[in-house]
Amino acid sequence: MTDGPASSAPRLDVERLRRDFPILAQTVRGRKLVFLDSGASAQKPRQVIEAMVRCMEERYANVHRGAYFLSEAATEAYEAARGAVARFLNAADPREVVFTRNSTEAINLVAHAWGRGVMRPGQAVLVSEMEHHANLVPWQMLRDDGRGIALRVCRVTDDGELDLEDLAAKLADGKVGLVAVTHMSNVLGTVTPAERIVAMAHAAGAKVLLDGSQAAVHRRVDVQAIGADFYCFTGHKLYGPTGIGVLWARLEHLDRMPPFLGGGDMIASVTLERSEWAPPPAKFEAGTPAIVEAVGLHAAVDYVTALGWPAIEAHERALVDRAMRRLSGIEGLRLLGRAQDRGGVFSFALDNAHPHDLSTLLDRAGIAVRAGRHCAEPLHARFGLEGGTCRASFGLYTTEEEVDFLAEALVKAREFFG
Amino acid sequence: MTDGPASSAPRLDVERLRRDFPILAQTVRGRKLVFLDSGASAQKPRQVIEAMVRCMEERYANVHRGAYFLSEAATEAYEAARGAVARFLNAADPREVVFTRNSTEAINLVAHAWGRGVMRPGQAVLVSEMEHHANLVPWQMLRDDGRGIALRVCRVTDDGELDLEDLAAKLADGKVGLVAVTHMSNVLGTVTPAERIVAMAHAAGAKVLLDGSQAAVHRRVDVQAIGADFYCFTGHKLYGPTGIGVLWARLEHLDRMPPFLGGGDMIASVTLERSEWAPPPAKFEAGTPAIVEAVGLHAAVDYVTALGWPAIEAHERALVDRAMRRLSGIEGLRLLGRAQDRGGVFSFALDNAHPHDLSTLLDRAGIAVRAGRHCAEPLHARFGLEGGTCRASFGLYTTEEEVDFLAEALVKAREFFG
Amino acid sequence: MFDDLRDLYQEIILDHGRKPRNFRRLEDADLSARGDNPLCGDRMDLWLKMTPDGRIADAAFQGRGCAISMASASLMTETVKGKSAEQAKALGARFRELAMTGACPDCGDLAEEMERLQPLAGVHEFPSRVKCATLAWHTLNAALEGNKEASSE
Amino acid sequence: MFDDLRDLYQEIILDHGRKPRNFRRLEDADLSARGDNPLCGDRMDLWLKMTPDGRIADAAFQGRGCAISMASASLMTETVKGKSAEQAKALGARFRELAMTGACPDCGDLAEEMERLQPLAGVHEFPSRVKCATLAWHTLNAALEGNKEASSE
Ligand SMILES: Cc1ncc(COP(=O)(O)O)c(C=O)c1O
Ligand SMILES: Cc1ncc(COP(=O)(O)O)c(C=O)c1O
Repeated sequence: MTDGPASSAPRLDVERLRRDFPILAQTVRGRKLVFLDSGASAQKPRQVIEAMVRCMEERYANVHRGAYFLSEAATEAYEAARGAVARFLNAADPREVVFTRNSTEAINLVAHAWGRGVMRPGQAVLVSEMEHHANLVPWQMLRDDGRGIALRVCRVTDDGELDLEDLAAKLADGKVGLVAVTHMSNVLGTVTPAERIVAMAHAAGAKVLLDGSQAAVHRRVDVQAIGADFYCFTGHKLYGPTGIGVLWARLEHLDRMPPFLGGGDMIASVTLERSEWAPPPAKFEAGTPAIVEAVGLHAAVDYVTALGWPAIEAHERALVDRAMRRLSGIEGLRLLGRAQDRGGVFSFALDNAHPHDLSTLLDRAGIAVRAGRHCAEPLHARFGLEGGTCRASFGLYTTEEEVDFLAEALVKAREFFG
Repeated sequence: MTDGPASSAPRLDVERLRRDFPILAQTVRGRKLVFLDSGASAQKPRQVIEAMVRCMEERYANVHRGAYFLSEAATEAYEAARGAVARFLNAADPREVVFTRNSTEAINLVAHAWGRGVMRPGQAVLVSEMEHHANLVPWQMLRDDGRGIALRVCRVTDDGELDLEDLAAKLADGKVGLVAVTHMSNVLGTVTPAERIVAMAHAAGAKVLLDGSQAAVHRRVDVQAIGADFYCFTGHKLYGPTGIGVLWARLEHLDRMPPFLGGGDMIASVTLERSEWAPPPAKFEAGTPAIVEAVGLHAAVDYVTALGWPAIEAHERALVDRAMRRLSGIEGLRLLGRAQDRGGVFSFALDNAHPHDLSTLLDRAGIAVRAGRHCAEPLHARFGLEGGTCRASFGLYTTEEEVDFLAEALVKAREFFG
Repeated sequence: MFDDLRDLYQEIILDHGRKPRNFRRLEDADLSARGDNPLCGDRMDLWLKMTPDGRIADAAFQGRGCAISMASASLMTETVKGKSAEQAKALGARFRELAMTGACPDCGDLAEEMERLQPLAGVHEFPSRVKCATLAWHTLNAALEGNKEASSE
Repeated sequence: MFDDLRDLYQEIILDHGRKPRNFRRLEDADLSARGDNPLCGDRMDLWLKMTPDGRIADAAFQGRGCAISMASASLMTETVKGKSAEQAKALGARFRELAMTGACPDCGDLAEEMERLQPLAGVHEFPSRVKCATLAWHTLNAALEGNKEASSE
């Protein structure tokens, strides 16, 4: 042990781990690639790619269905992935982990099976102004489905934090059945106070779904400590494959929910007249699942876990501090969101350049940022930025030099547009 | 040109193409692997694996969202996959191709968006006794949803063919809004007369969904020639990745259908009050799609197309003839289904062995077959085989020697159980 | 070709599989349960007749399934007769260990009973078949605890 | 750092982007349409005033978008004035080709007009930006055909 927190904190060896990501070594239009769009989707380390290849080259067959060697091996690998995700979220039981295509499908699953199957007319769903469309549109569709379920929207403060007074006010009449809010904004970087939200919601008789699509990448998540009812994240943002996401829910909730999709593997018995559902999680996994992708997600979870959350979080804090300092100093640049607790996602607008023009410019410098409204139109409207913003988002492999390079490029871009 | 159809028919070089499938080279419990479960899920050629690896190592980013190089490249690859699938099915327009997780999700999508969104109370869905649960359970759920939509079931003949008289009778009152039947049975191998079904259904005012999960692997499919309204298949059975499937539907139908899942990428605009949907296919692809898997599916489609349907179909005919001859001769073996038009899927039961015991035995000989009811419980009940069957199903890489080996093993297995 | 499978399919298993003992309905049963293995389609009904002091006086079953599940149910009904509910449950726990690992180091106190169940130990090499062997015991537990349904899922 | 982008962002583009011409509402318009690029959030309203013999007497627009889309709309309104509906549509078809390929081999008959639109040719190197340049022309087509909505999706 050394003697101070600063020196004892584990550090990420970023230069070394970058070698795990083959894609980062390339040049783009003659410039070194500076990939700052991990918030949209992260790159994949070779450990993930290799796990998928091994699965397809050595141990592949359909799962849950065959009593022969390959199928048993594939089933074991698939269920081991479920176990790994359960540990990753500190779930009480692997049966609480349902594999979906992505976060979007996980939330739609809850909107159907809980929203239409368990909630009652007169109840409301409470979302916030900073939701990704994935956590807004399914609830609008539920509201418009003629079942008498209302939709409420919690305000966001000018600093880009959840307005907890407004939350309390909107919970007060006890009609909210479900609070569905993001655990980290994909635009503002804001990390929301999950434990407090859960405590407030539970006190008002509401369940809580947390959209962890961003949070699970940047923070250690403990669903039991948070006390959530539903939690979801998406594989491709966690350095894992596309085509796989996770819904975690308390077993008692999954038991109460009717199934969402019908088909093979989700039934206990089928006659032409009726079907009996299998117990969770099978009940919610109709058809052949994303087997190879589950194996890849397992490798991704292992990869992140092996690096260790203290090191990952320290690295991210350093990047966030650097970005705050460098970006705040740029004339004519408006930064969206100044939350106390924030992760490595920064959205901004230049006073003399449209975000699309800016991102084209940055692309020429090899810098990949995203331009638009980042699937959060209402939030952009809230801040009067209907035209959108540019967003830089960081990953494990992001370096402080890249942050500096972005800042320099922004200064030059402003000159360019004069 | 040579002078006769026999000699001019292209042949598959099976020994050579087997080298494309790394997994087939292994031994299982000390025996050479004889993989006869392609009907559950097929193995992947290295061309598919390599396409996925290249995507993740060289050209990966989220699609449709970034105006930078990698995202443009990924979007191009994703949309090129859509184009390849459209050509594979001879669709009129790539916008008719919707990517789903698998066939199961494709059918559920239709059950929600067409069944709940377009069909009217008093109408019926007509399935058959030989449906996979994927094409039965979603319709049962629709029937039980309180919308006044009935479910009818077309009989199967003792030979395992669709009973077309019964089909006509059940269409006669004009109340059937949708006929949803398999294009090839995953138990009986029966290929159903798609064009005739479509003609009969259309004459009776019904639309037609064909479940092509098996058919698309064994036959060239031309959705325009068939005249279908909806067609689906699943990537993992077509030598492609898990986590991706396809719904094809006529554009005019997709235009009429409300969306199924809500989220990012499927909307034209979102305010807190309401959302406007994007045009198809985006309307039906909420959230980050299975990008890498779409690229892999593209490679799979190319692989099959390069081998050529005439050669693939000739190979399959040879295997089917061989299997019919060899399996029919085994004492005490009951073969399910004797359809005129059939593909390489054989389900059978031994008189002195339960299918699970039999499959365990065969596994010891290195033979992978599936035991159970193959997600077709009603069909097994129809044939009085509630205990299930064993199923051997063939792929591109299946050899006549493997068929012979299976037949010999079955003879010995019957002796074993005495 | 299948010689090495004689470990799993010992003659006694095949025999109990073909001619299961206690394969009948107990009309005056005190306890009963239905067991299901949705994956295989195995299904069984189990009936128990209890003595006044809480021992299993008679056990019988009916159902369909593979040789392993039928033999396991057959052997179970033979083995649990005369046992108290506690003893039968303890035996079931040990048997599940045997079926999963092939061994049961702590089985000293139930050595004799475990000896009779030993022919099923070979199933541990076949992960997807373990449930066939344990279904009967899950169903027994359910019956003893007053549940009507058991599943080996 | 960005010198090679002067091809795309020529001074004339930046100028029209910053100070779009004909950026106003036409109160007495004969035709109008709204154009949307849902991906970018670009949106514009286009108004046309026609002469009795079917030529475009005046064209004006309002909206929001990037420099490319504003400049393209601005240049378009300047270029189509005095054109018949057919001519304007033909021009639009050529422009879309220019924006997608960077060249327009068949543009001989419209050489003069295409010359004015040439500054936008650089967009063809940026696949995701082509739609920004063509949105105005899609909207023009919609207006001329009596549709109220256009989308560059
Ligand atoms: C005829 C048929 N339909 C549907 C399915 C379901 O396919 P998936 O599990 O990929 O959704 C299958 C295969 O399992 C099948 O054989
Ligand atoms: C906060 C948040 N929620 C939901 C999503 C949707 O994730 P996916 O597209 O993988 O379903 C995203 C990312 O796009 C996100 O950032």
